[in-house]
Amino acid sequence: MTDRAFVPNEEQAMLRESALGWVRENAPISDLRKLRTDNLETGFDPDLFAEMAEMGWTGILVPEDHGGFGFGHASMGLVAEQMGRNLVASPLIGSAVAATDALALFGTEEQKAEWLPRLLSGEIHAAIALEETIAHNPAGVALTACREGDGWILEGHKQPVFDFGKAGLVIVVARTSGAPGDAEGVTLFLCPGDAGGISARRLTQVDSRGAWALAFDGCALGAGSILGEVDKGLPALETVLDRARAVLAAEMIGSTTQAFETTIEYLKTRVQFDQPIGSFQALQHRAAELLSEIELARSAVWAALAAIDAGDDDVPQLTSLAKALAGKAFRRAAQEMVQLHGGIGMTDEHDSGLYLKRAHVTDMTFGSVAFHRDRYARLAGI
Amino acid sequence: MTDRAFVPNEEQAMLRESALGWVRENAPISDLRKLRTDNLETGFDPDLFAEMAEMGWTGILVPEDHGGFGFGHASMGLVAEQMGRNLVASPLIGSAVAATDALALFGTEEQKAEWLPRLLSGEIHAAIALEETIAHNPAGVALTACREGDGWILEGHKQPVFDFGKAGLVIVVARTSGAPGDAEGVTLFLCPGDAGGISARRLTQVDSRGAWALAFDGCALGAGSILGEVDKGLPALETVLDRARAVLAAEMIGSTTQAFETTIEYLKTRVQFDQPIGSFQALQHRAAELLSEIELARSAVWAALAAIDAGDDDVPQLTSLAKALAGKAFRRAAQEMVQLHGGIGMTDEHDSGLYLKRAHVTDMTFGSVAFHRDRYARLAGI
Amino acid sequence: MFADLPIDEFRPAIRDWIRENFPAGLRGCRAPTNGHEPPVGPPGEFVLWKQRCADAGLGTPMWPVEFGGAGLDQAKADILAEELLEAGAFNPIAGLGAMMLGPTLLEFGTEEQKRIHLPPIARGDLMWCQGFSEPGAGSDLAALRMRCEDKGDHFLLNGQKVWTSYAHHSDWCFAIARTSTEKKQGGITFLLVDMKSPGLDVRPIQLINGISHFCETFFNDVKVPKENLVGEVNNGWTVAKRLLQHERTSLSSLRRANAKTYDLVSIAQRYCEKAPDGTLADKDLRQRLADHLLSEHAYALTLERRAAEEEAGLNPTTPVSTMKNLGSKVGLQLGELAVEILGNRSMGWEGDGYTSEELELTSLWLHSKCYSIYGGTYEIQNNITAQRELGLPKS
Amino acid sequence: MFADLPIDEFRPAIRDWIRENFPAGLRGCRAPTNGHEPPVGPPGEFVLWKQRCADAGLGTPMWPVEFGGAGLDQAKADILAEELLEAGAFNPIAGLGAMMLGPTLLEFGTEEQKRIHLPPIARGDLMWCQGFSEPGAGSDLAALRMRCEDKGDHFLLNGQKVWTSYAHHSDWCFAIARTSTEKKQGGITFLLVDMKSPGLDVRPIQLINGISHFCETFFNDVKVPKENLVGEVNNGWTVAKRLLQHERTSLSSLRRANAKTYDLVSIAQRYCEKAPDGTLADKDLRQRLADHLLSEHAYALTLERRAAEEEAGLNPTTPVSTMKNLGSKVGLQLGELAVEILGNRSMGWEGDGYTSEELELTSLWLHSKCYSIYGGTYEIQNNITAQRELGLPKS
Repeated sequence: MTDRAFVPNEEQAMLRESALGWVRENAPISDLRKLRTDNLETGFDPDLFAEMAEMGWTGILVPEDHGGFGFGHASMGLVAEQMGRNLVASPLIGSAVAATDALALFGTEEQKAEWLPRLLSGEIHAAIALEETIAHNPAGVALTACREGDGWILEGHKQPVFDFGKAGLVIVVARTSGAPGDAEGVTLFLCPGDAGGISARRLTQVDSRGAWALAFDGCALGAGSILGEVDKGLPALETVLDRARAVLAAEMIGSTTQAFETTIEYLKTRVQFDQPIGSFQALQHRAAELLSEIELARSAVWAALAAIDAGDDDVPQLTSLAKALAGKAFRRAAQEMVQLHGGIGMTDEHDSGLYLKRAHVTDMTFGSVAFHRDRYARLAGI
Repeated sequence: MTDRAFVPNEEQAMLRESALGWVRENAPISDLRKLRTDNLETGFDPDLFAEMAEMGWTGILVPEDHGGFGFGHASMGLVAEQMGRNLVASPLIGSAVAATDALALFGTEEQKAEWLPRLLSGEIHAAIALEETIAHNPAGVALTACREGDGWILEGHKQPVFDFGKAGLVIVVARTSGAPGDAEGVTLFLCPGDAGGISARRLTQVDSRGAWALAFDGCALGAGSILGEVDKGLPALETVLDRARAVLAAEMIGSTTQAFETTIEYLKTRVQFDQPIGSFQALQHRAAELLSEIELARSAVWAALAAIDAGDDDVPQLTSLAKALAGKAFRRAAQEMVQLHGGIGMTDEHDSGLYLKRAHVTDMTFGSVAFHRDRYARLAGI
Repeated sequence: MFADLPIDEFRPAIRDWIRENFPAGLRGCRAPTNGHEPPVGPPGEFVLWKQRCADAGLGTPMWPVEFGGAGLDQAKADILAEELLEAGAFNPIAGLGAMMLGPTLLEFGTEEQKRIHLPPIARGDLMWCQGFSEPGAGSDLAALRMRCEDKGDHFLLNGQKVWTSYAHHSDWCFAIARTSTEKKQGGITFLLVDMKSPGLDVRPIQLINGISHFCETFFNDVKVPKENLVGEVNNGWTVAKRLLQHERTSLSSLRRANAKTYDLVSIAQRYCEKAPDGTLADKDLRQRLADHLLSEHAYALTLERRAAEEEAGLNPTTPVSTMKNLGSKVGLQLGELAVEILGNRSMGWEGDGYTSEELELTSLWLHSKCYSIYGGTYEIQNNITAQRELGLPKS
Repeated sequence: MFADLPIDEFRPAIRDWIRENFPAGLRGCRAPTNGHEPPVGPPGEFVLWKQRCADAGLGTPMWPVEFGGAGLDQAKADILAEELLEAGAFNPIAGLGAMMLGPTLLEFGTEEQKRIHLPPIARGDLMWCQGFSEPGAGSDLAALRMRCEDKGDHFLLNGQKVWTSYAHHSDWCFAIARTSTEKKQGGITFLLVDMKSPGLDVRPIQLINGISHFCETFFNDVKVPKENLVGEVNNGWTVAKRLLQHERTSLSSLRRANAKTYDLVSIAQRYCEKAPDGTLADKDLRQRLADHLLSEHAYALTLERRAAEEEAGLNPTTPVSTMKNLGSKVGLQLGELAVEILGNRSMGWEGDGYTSEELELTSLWLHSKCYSIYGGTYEIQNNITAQRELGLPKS
């Protein structure tokens, strides 16, 4: 057995406890409700994110030689899981996982030196501009980057781009050759958040997070803005996405677990027909079946995170396994949360709806259940 | 509302009652157990089939001008449903539906005069030789028929062919041009059961029915053996198959209903933990959900049969709907029958296993759930 | 007039009537599923259509003519519904009064109650809401605690109702309250309450899709005249149960109307990538969409089958409780598939980053979650099917 | 010797031992999932392998050396299992004695019972069967009625057991019987019964796949010596419950071993039509097969996770009852998909019209239906999960 890190080591257990404590104390789910009304420019609470940076979470994946902790993805997953419990809105996955990994794995020394310390300190956060069409499809990128002199001009659209508001850095996935759908011709760009030629429209999303629609119209970037190799960006992108997918799946497991626990607690206390409704066998069996689905997803998520940290070959399989099962489990747990709470679960006042909406958005993000089931099947040779 | 014949008319109600009474009195499920040991040449009990013919069931679809009753497929479905209750083995669907319809719809006057009276009287029964590969695929036929002089030579394999034993007539689906998969080039042949050049191997099937593997090696047929048009047989075949599918689906509904009723009865009488197990809510809910699935299938089956008799355009959609839903419902009812009977349901002595095996074979016959879901989707334009 | 026609003349006659009376501007408009929603279509046309239907009694077709109906039997009412659908039209007289209270009053109400309350319902002039559920009495409705005291010439109501749909837009409320604590079901009384009564306070509840049509309704010393008692004191459970049957029936047909209106096939064809053979490229989604279409189609056929059985004077094979659950399952599936088809376009809450169709479908998805809760939860319906219809023993 | 090695030296040592001792002819043979099945592989090799394992105590690796085990801890036992799998080998000492009775006797048995009964189990010399279920006591095991009377120097058994696996091939039976009717669970006693006892009659039951490994066992004045009592009179329920825990654990890992052996991907690749891009042409089947692969993979990972948690001295997160149900679900899915993949080739019962692989898979499909019944039904496991693990109240 490769050590799948199914059991956190001492350092990780401490990190998990401190993250859980912080989330419970400082990031209640009411914060998400506030975001709906506060309409912040960032789409998340910058003070909260500053605290996360202070606690070092933005540095979990920054290599030690750039001042970070190099703790690995299992550790990041443990933090994300606790955040998921209270549906905490932050750019952690886009910035401290995807962008940080992209730079650490594929950046030049110069690029790392320029961006990693600022991401680490929380001075800036980064966003990923990838999606264009209705379905996740990394090779399908159509936004073009054409050479002009030493540099590049970007033209096209991106939507949704999460956490673009006030982002210091945007990693833009662009097409430098070929046609949408081609594996060749995809290139990653490092684009300052305030670059000219980008117009952004704020979207109001069901999960109350910050998302934007971007139009690139003559957006000019310098020669040094290429991350990795020109035209060869797709494998790098997939590597980065798998890391973000696995950590997002960990966040989803946290949300799922909280939705499940809240529901079980309600089943124990809500009385109908002179009995706690949790004593009804039909509900007991649904709870037992839901637990079994959650447990499968949990195993897959920790296996995927451990495989990333171990540099194993089966990261794509395990990541698709984890994201697909977490997507199914979260949707089902949220659906049961609404249903088993009955009328009250349908009200905005209750948290059920928040979990339901988040389940949908996280499932759609970085590939849905259907996307990952298909990808897993391909990798399995069928 | 077109009259979907959801409610049997007086004539049909009488037919149903008499069929139900006959099945209960004369065709108990123990007959099926006897077939497993008796190893009859026909694969079904010829005396029982003679009784069916005597009652006129073989003439339900024979046009009145050929001495039949021309009652239509809803009537045939009502009979098939009752047969399904006790898993009665007979060549009724292959012979009195598929072959009879094929002749009545596409036969020349000469062919009709030659075969219909004999099928009607029960003097002979007919079989359909269609399947060759592991999955139902009418256009995929590979068995070749080549012209030789006035006639044809057939070469190839068919498996499974139900009720071939002692069949007086076999309708053989052959390829007269093109390649397997082509819609053009399929031709139907009327082949006497004792034609030379056919070697047959009896198969022992899980559902204890009679099935054979046929090898055609220089099987010579005359010019008059063509049913319908050369090379244009596929639409005719599909028309015939849809009729057989709908009646088979009716038979499946009968089996499903019996499996369900037997299980509900057991739930009322079997005591565990000092209560009838039917009082456990988890089992109650599964029973309720199973009922709802059966009811959907039932509606689809009667709509399909009525559409056939009305000559409606949506027969293919409704037939695929009916066959897919009946397949799902029968499988699930049989599965629950085994599970809810517990240990006893796993024994050969109990009837559960007979329903389970029949559910599988009927689902695979004339296109499985997956086949018909795909066909329905295509017809719906997706 | 329509009531007297032989059934074979009825269909052409009603078809002609619809063609002559249904305003063209309303064609294809989604029917208001209850009377509280804002009028649809061009200004004035909805009101006109409502008037014409009311004049002919066709909004409540099976009610007696004297109370504003058309006196049709079930067979003719079904034909009317089919012809409306066929013509792209709809019944403009909706709401709980027409669907639930009316049939109940026809069975249990006094002559005076029918005379006073039915005609305004049949014309769509007065709107009704349902005061049944309470915070501690959801699925277990009979556990209700709202007190109803007999004060000689009137009843006095004190307590709280919840999930009162459109209470804030309603004129009247039919409610059940506790007149005796000795027996659970046998201590309940059914009343008609004027929503303008002093002491009655309504607060809308916002739902997970941001819309508020449910309310909390507070009763603080609300007086109800004696003539507003339906049935007898302590016998309201019988009345309420019958009313709930009407609710289940109407909910399952409404669900069907809804499913007919949102055409997932057309949405998928517009939004999804196609394979070279014209089928949807995403086979995983396609399989599930096909499964939904199968269920939806068979559900519609089951409604037809029940109607045919009723028409033939038979007991419908499929229980009402089964229909309610099938209907909600189809509706829930539709919602889930709609947002899945829209993918990245299904995350919108409001604003111009999304089309109004996209926002509507996303809202429908969230709203659909209540299908298996209101009108008796999915779990309650399954209990009814198992115990009442299949005869399985109570635990 | 293996027990004393530091854990990091254990793995290479055991790997070497397997390489040296596992007969090449047995490589890739399906492990007998219990000791009653006919030997596998070339003649003599299975017996040889069994002897070698028995000599090293590796068939019952966690048992003390004095009783025929190897004295390994859980971590080392897991490594042994992994290395066997890796080498295409298997544990030849299977059956209810090794998996269920042994661990139970180690906890509850007398020294003499351990001394007499454990070594023959550890060597695979004597086979045991389980006399628990009765015709009226399936899921409700404690409802059993087989009478056990104290006759001074022996007990006298009268009654009937059912579902006794391989009773017709067993040397001994561990059974529970009723010594008191005063309390349901508190009147049960656990005994070891010699199958050669006079008055004991065994009749095999044929299953739906035509195979008989279950029996009905009739006890007619069967005498059991006093020294064959395990635990105390009327305290057998405690012993039996612990034994059932061992059963659940071993069933869920067996299921996994089974799933590993039937490779649906390879079967699908051989039997199914391919699309031009190499994927399966039947996308409907492909989606469901993929779903199964996801479950199977995650189930295997969950077994790994539990092992890691146990190794770290933690309580496993996933309850045993959940594992049992997950295992049976994966096994049931596998059976259904196997016959669906085979399509027209999956209808065979026997004879040469079908390959032996086809017949075996069809038989497996039918046999798999018992996964969710035996070892505690699916429903019982769900009750345990809900009430014992999630703390939901009893009704």
